[in-house]
Amino acid sequence: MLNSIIHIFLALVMPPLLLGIIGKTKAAFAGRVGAPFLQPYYDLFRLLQKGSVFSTTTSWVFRAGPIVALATTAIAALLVPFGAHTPPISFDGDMILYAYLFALGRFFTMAAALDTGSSFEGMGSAREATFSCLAEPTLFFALITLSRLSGSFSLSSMLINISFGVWLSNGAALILLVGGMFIVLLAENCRIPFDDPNTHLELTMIHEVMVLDHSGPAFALIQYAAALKLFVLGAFFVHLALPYATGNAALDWALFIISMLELAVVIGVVESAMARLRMVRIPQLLVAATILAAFSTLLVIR
Amino acid sequence: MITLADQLLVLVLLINFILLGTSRLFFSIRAVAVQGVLLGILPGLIHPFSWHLVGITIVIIAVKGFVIPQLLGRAVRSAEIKREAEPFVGYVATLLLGALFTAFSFGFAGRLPMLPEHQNYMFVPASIATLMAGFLILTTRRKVISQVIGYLVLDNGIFIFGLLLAEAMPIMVEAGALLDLLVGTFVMGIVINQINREFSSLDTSLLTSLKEE
Amino acid sequence: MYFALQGALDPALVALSAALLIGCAGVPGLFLRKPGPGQIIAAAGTILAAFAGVPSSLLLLYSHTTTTYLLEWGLPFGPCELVIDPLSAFFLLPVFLVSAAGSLFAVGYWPAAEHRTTERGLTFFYGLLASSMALLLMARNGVFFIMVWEVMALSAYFLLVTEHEREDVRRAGIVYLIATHTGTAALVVYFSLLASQTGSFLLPAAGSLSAFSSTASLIVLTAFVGFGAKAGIMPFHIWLPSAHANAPSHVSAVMSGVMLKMGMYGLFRTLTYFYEPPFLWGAVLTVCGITSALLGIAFAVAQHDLKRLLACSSIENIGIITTGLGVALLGVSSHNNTLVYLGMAGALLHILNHSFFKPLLFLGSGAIIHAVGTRDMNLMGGLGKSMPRVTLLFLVGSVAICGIPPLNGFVSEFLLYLGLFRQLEAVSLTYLVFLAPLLALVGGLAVVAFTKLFGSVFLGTPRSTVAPHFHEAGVTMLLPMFFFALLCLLIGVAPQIALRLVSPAIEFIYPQLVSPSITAGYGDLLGRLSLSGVLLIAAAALVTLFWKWRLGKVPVSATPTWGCGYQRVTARMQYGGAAFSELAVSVFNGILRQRIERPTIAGLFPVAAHCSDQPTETFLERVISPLFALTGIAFAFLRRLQNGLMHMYVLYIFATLFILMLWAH
Amino acid sequence: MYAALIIIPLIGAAVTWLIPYDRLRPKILSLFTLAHLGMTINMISFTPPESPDGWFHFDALGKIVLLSTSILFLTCAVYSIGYLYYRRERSNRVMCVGLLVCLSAASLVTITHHLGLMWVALETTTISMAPLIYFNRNARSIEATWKYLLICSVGVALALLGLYFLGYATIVARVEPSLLLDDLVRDAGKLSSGWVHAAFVFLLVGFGTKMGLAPLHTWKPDAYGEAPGLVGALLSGGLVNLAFLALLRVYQLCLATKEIIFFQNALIYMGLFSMIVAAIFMARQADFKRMLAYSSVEHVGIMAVALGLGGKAIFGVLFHIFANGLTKGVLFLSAGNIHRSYNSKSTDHVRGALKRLPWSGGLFLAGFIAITGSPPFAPFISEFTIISSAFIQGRLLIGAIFLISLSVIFIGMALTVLPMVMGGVPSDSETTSYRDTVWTVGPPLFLLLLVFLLGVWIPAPLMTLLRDASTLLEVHQ
Repeated sequence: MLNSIIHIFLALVMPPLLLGIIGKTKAAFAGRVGAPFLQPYYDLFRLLQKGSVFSTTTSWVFRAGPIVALATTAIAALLVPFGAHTPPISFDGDMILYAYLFALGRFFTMAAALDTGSSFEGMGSAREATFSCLAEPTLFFALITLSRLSGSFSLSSMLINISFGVWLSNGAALILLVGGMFIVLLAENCRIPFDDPNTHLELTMIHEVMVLDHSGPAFALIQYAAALKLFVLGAFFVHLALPYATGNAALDWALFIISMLELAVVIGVVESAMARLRMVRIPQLLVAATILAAFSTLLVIR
Repeated sequence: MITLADQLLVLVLLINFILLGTSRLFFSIRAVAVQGVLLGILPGLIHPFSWHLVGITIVIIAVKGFVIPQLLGRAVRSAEIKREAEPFVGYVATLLLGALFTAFSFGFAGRLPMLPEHQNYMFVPASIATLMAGFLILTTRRKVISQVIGYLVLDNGIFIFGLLLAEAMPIMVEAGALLDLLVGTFVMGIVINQINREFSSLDTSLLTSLKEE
Repeated sequence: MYFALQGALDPALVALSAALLIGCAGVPGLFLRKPGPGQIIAAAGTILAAFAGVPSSLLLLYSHTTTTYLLEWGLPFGPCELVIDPLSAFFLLPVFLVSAAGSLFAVGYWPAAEHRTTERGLTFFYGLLASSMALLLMARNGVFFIMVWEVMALSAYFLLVTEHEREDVRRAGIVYLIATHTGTAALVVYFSLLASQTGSFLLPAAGSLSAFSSTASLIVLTAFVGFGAKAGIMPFHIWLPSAHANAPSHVSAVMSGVMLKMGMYGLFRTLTYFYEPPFLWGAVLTVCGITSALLGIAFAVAQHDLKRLLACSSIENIGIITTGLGVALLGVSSHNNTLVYLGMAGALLHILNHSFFKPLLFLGSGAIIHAVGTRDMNLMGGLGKSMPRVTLLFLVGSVAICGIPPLNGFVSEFLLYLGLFRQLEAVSLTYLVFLAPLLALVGGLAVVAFTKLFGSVFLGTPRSTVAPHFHEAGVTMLLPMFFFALLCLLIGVAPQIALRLVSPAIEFIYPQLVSPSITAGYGDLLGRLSLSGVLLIAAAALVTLFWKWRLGKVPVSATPTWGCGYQRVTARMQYGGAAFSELAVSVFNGILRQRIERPTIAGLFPVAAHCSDQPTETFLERVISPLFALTGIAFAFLRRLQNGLMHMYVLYIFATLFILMLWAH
Repeated sequence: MYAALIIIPLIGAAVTWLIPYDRLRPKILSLFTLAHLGMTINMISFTPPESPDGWFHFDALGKIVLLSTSILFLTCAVYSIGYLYYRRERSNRVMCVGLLVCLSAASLVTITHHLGLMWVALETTTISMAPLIYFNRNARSIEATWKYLLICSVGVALALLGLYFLGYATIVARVEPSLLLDDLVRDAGKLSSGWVHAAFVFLLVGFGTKMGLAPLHTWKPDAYGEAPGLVGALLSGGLVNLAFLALLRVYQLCLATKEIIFFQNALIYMGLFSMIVAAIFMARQADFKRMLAYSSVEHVGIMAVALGLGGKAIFGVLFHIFANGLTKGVLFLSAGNIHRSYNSKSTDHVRGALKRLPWSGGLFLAGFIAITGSPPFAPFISEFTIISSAFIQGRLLIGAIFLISLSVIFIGMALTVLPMVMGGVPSDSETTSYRDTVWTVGPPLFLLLLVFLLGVWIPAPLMTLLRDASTLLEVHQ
């Protein structure tokens, strides 16, 4: 019970912090002081205060976009275990639900973008659609591998199961998997090298360009949903990459938070070190990720 | 008597070859007429005398020997055609084929069981040979008249065979023979005249508008 | 024909008479001079039949009874049994539901007043189609089966060519007719071979035939060709897109929602005959299924024609169903009950689901076409504002068909996924699990296809002025769609009910493996699923409330869409359907083979240029048509034999005589 | 009794020959055909005993063929009332007389058991049809008549030789020389195989020519294509069945001798060949009447194959005599109407018949669906019986070829028929005086209803008739 409360609390509170850390890291690399860690929180609150502008071409679909996006991500957050703790919801096959919840969110985000009738937002949603559909198989290969390793069919047990012991026995498979999932993590959250949240050249953007016309509270919801998505996928990834677990509950929570922060730093480093890829390269990278994941699955199944 | 019948049959076969070889239409019409007369005589030679027989003989000689040649002759005259120009197969080739088929028919007839009293007649081979000669004419000639002649020859071949049954089932044979003659004379005569009117020629090459493109 | 009734009035009899009632519903209209009443009568009769038929089929489904009627007929093919067993009852549900909804829709969509010439035939053949399908499910005599099968196929043809003044409709009709007739030919062989096995034309009982004989494989092959051609499994799908696109929309709804399922029914029925099926059968089904799913949805992504897109997605869904069936069959061969159960449940449930959301979408497209007057999505857009209700219902359908929670499409795919994942603990055929990522890819492409459809039809601003009179659909058109949307949502949030629907059918097919414990176990699992679905809705509501609260506090204003600095934005600058899918299609262009025209822009001031990419029917245009052309040439050559020359004809006779003589002696 | 069947039409012929009114003749024709049909039904229900000399015997086979033929004749006679009204420009005396003579000869074919007499009657039907084919009096029709007459006469002559062979076989075997079917069947065991073989070959070729088995079918497309619609209907629905009956008699004889296997194989090969030929010639056929002619070739092939297969297929083929005859009636009569209305039988000109002639076009479409063996029409029953018995007998290859050629034929016909009836009427098609009337549409409609009825329900009496007939043709070892 307590764990569930902590789980929900973390999911509610922590996501923007990751963005802050990423920003800080990049600033550090650029030799700037950078915005404070809590800047994303300020942004969210300011946006919530702001008035909102709706395009005359939009209909209720446009308004539904942010709502569904946030709701789906929130439910997904309830499925992923944070640290060694079982999540509030867990049942056989919940990983499939996990995968498809994001699809639902994506559907509405894209619909909302198309509803504005702006060519840029249409462009963004087209890219989002294609790339995410290419990222889909990778996630499933990962799930298969994990399920095979853990011998279970629920997200929580298959993620918590990963430990150094497993690493020792199936190192090769897991390394491949970590590689693949990191690419997916970046792609799904529209980070560099796939997308640059900070640029404002609309032609190059994917996710950011889809939400160009959202403003005020709606935009706050979107920002928060994006952060939450990063958080949820990150939690998934952390289980693979940094499977620390001590028997102690409190310690595990601490470990989880720390490793999430580490992840944020790593993302920041990658973003600082790399440049955006050309659009045509992105599908190739995603297919590469799929191949990595597929190989890992082969390794564990044979 | 037997020998006489056989000699007549040999004549019939010869006439087949003449028909295969000649190109002059009047000549071939006369040849068919002669063949008809010979066939008319044949029954008298192999069967005992009876008025019935006389009747048959007269009818056949009359029709095969005079009526049909008259009709054909008139058709030819009205169409002003003298000879069978360019047949589909040359005359020499036709003759050779005819010889081949005659030989074949003798061989074929040898393999069929015969009544002892017919054993040493050459009715069966003669009839089959004549039949094939008719087929040959039908398949190699271009003019309507020649094709009618071919049909008549084919018919004669069948008639020759019929002679073997003439006493066993007379009505049958006569009915068959007469019906064929009916077709040969009236219907074909009428059709030939119609064709003549439509095309003012008796060349079947003109009768080829109905086909698959 | 009179029925030798056994027993008093029972659900089976009700279902039977309901089926016959649908068939007769269209008849009065033929004799009424005044147009209109006939259509109303037909709709009323069909709906009445549905009200009678659906409950009775449900009753038959739950009370695992099998009722047999003996139809006295004057044909020399043995007794003609009409049987309703759980499998038939299960397939009867969509028949009644969809036909009733369609007939109601027709009243608004194809009003007799406007279509005086065509309405009568349409109504009549519509009823004939529906009732023949219902009877088909009851037929147990092979010959009777083929008869109703062919009546179904032909009435579908006549419905399809309702607007036969249009060239493309005629072409679609001919392609359909040839395809279905070839399928029927295969079925003739199928039933003859069955008769050679069993000695009568009655269909054999479940598990009564051995699968290890050459005849058995031949039977299954012919069944696969015959029924697969009707179901639209690749490579027998050639007729499907054009046919479904060119039929009137409520007919497309029935064809796609129900008629395809008749093919699946045939496959299910066939596979029940045999015990111990060899691995090959399941493997072939699985491969064809997943191929159809992938290619079908890939084709769908590329389409510009609204209804063609839907038709291609039908191929995809049939592919998913076939995959489920094949997987289940592999489970039977490998004695893996979990796989059998989950595969069967997934396939059957997806059949039901597809017969809910596909009609919904087709009826929706009917409403759209009725309003806009074109099927080209590149000319639509912005309908969301003029027809909000249709938009909402269509959105439900699109989400459902993408297999996204919390709607019904997800449930069936969930079961299938679960079955595949469970293979990880199986002793053999572990590699089946690799189907899961493929299915995921299919799901992703489905999202692309339907965001494209939904976006380019309903969202943004109108791209052209093809039809100035956008108008919301009438109530007779909205009601059926609403009904289907409701069903989608119901099964989505309460999947346990759906499981209780399919379990009896599975139990009938494989009695040994449905134990209450299994059903209960998965019911519990689906209970969790529905819980999370409810949570999702609750969360959405919560966020909405929060947002409304914020909006209440802050100023709200409306301006045109921000053109990113560009001032003169026009409607044609929006991302159209073609542009939207261009990136995704480019990945699959190897198969899709679009006809792409790209102008080369040259010079400082390039002239106006046109750019287009047209999806093509790869298989039809690259394989079938050339084959036909080749045959035509060969035949044209052979036709010279009839050259009009008399002596040749006589020669033929002579040759025949000669050959026969030689042969005789 | 037997005489009546022959005499009634002959009287009719005399009457129609004598009266001078063109308008009146078709009605008289219809009256006499009606009387003939009544007589036929009466004789089927109360069959007279076999005539003492054994020449006349009205057995089940004869009943089936005569019934279907008589129905078809009546329908065509009624149709001629409407049809000839549109052909007032020329006298219809020859046509009406020819029809009645043909009918009387046809009755003779069906009731006699004397092969010689049957041959005479068959030849008479051939001759009596010749002037009807020439009805249109133009170059094409004279050519068609010429080909029809010469080829059929050659065929019939060959059949005569075959009969002579049979007769001679009886003489050689020293049994009572006769051509009565019953005697021949009785003495069949004694006949020498050489002659019998030869006889069967000649009879097969002879009657096959009359029937139109490929490659002896060459006269068919020309004759059917040039003859008026109702003559085509009678040729393909009536005379074909008569020739087939003759073949059935030969088949009965074969059953008695030991030659049946050879004869069956010959039938199967020729039948399959006919179907293939039909398939080849139907594809892209530009003349819809010729297409119907090839369809007739196809169905003759089906009958031959079925007869060769034996077993349950026999029932199928006997039923096919009805199904094919009546359906061909529908097709040819409606095709005649379409021909009248467009004044062209080229599929390039005939478009949108459903728009221009809703009834005739619909009938033509329905006839197409029926003749290609789709339920719920009668041909489906027969064709399905035949195909399934092929597969049940385990003769997969024959069944496969049969089915494939059926499918090809369906495709070919569909590609010809559907464009004809569907779509809109081309603006440049010439307008004619023809309109659908009760007299021109009623008869084919009646036939179609009959075909449909037989497709869903075979009446008990007909069923018993078919069963009796098929017992006559079963192999009894």
